[in-house]
Amino acid sequence: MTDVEFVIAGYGVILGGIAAYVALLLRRLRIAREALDRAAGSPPPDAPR
Amino acid sequence: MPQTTIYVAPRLAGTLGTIPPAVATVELARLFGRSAALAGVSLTIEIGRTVGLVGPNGAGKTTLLRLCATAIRPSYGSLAIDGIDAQEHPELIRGRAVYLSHATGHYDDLTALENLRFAATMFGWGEREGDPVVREALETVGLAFVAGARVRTFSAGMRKRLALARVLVARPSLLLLDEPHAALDSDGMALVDRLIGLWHEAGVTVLVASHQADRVASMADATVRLEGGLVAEVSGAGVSQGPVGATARPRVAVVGMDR
Amino acid sequence: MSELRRGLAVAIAIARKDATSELRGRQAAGSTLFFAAIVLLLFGFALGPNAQRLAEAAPGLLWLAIVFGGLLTMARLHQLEAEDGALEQLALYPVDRRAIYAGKALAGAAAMLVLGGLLVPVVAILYTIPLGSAWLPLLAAVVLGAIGFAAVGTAYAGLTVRMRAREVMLPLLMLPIVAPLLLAAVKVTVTALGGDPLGEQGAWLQLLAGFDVIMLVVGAGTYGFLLEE
Amino acid sequence: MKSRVLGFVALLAVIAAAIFGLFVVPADLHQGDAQRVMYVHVGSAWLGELSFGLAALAGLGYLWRRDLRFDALAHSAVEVGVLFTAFAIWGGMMWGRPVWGVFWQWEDPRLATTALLLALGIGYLLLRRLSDDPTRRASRAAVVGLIAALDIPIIHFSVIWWRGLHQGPTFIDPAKSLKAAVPMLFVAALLFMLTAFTLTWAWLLIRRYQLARLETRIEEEVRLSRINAARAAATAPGGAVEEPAG
Repeated sequence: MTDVEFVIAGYGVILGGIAAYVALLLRRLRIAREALDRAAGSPPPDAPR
Repeated sequence: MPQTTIYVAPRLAGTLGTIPPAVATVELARLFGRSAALAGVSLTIEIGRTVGLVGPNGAGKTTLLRLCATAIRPSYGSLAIDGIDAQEHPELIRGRAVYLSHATGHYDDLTALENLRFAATMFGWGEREGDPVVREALETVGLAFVAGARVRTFSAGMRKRLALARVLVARPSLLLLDEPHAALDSDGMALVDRLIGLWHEAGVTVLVASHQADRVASMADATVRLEGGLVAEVSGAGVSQGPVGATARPRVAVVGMDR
Repeated sequence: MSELRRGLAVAIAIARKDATSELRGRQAAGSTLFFAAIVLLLFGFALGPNAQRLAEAAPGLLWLAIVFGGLLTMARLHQLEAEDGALEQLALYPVDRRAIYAGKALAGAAAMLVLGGLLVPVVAILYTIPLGSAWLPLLAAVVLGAIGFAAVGTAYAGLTVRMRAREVMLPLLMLPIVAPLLLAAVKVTVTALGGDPLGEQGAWLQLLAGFDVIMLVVGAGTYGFLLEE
Repeated sequence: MKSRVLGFVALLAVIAAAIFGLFVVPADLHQGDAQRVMYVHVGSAWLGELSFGLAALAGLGYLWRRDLRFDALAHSAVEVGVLFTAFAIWGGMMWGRPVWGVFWQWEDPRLATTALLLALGIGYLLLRRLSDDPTRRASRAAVVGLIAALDIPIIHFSVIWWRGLHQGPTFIDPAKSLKAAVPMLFVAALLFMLTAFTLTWAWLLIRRYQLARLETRIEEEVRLSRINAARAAATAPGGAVEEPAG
């Protein structure tokens, strides 16, 4: 692999990783907010884990 | 009958010189994982009372005892022993509230005498002053003849007797006995009854969880029946039950929510 | 002053209790020593038979065997408490949590000292290492290493003894923490056996001592939280 | 929302810094283009260590005040810290391989420290997953986080001495050492990426903290519903469960 390919791999994984984590975080935040509304709203005895 | 001395923790004067209740709980609850072992108990037990704690398995008897002993921390609600808040100063309650658990907590490779001497040191007895106390306790529970034997060789009944001896070496103001009669022969059960009587005379508050409802009722000033982690019924003198709200309040630590 | 004396009495009582149980426990201490010795034997097969290479690797292998044997030792000393609810009883006694930590750490350090001390001759024999004049720094390394390992081991064994998957959690949590201890101990051993051209042995001993002090202080300070249920 | 602005600024900063580092700054005279990876590598390593320091302080806060918000901050800091530490290791390899021919450079004290940091972080996160009671989980995590953070300087010293003290060949042989064409631009690129990464890190931390708080709240609601369900199920006539206070 040439130097440039390593640089691309370096930046790609790190910046890509941050982007993936951001996406994961925002998704988890959305799910958590919905779950909280459900849990806080009318808490069925076995609210989702 | 071997001579038995009962040692008691010094009395704590409450505010304005009044004597604080031995046990005071407000909507006390405890969860294990996501199951509510105790859902909300509001009880006040006066000092010196002997109280029977009855109810089916899983009613929360052991959980209530372990909470009072500060073995576990409350999940919700509040608990005070001799006026000391269990969340703020559990270390002040340790030693005053002594817990006799199903698991007798001995070290198998140590002899009965060594186990008890260790307990005496832990309860604050010095080397010299502790020795007679230990020997007398072993005598009382009828284990003097196996003092030098390793606990590994003991039967369940003998282990329970050694645990009773450990309680005799402590200086409690509150005793929390979890089915003290279990695993004991008839003499052992008689021993337990005699000791409870002695503790009662000495002014120690005794909370006994037991399935021997009739046996406990005959000795106790009051009986508390637990069901599904709640107080189902309170009868007798010296114990009163407080209100329990329909919904528990989230803890302060969690409330400061920023959506 | 009496508060300190009482804490000392408690710590000594706990250490003595553990020592008695260890000595009488037929299986415990001996089996760990044999385990570590067998590990050293396997290292020999893995790196041997070139004697020169084994001699070079000996310090590293010694301390790896001590670390792995140490993990078993720390787990065992707290397993002693876990049976029959002894740990809960220990936590209920009206004693200062730092005294309990001190007692358990003392017992742990003693057990590690015995393990390390006995493994040195095993290594000397297996990998034909002339101990000769090197015994003083070696002793210092084993003593400081034992204390440091027990200081961390007592806290983490206390933390993991009631946890699920504790067999994997104790090594997983401990090994990264004791990496500098392993590194320093090996360096002291290398310089003790093979000469110290750069005079770096003193620095490594100081690092070990520093590690011990820090871990003992933070261990004692936090052990109470680890006993909580 | 303040953090939305931060997020936007961070995004722009990272893109700009990347372009600057990749295309604007001239290649290193010795290491060539491979050196460009250094900008993201150094940024990640610094944020990894910063996170663990923050987590230890938050852990101390929990042990002192027993407030689960400290625990949520500690948890968030470690998770984000592990992410950046992993990036730092990846960056170290992507830089090391072209320049020194090896993915893992035992001589490089920073790489060894970062690897141990990653192990400590993963241990912390696993510990949390294996505990179920919130308060006990918080106490255990706080202690582990504290011990880990105290160990980092020791690790740092020991690894540096371990390599530095014996005068073996240093891993940077002169021909391969950094020699920036335009030192000014090199420093600018480094600081630019550092700032961009720090902004990103801050945004990630805030979001992760909010998520942790939401999850704590959900856990609390579920726990409360269990207790309320038990209270509602109290069929015993004598049960002193009052009607809802309203």
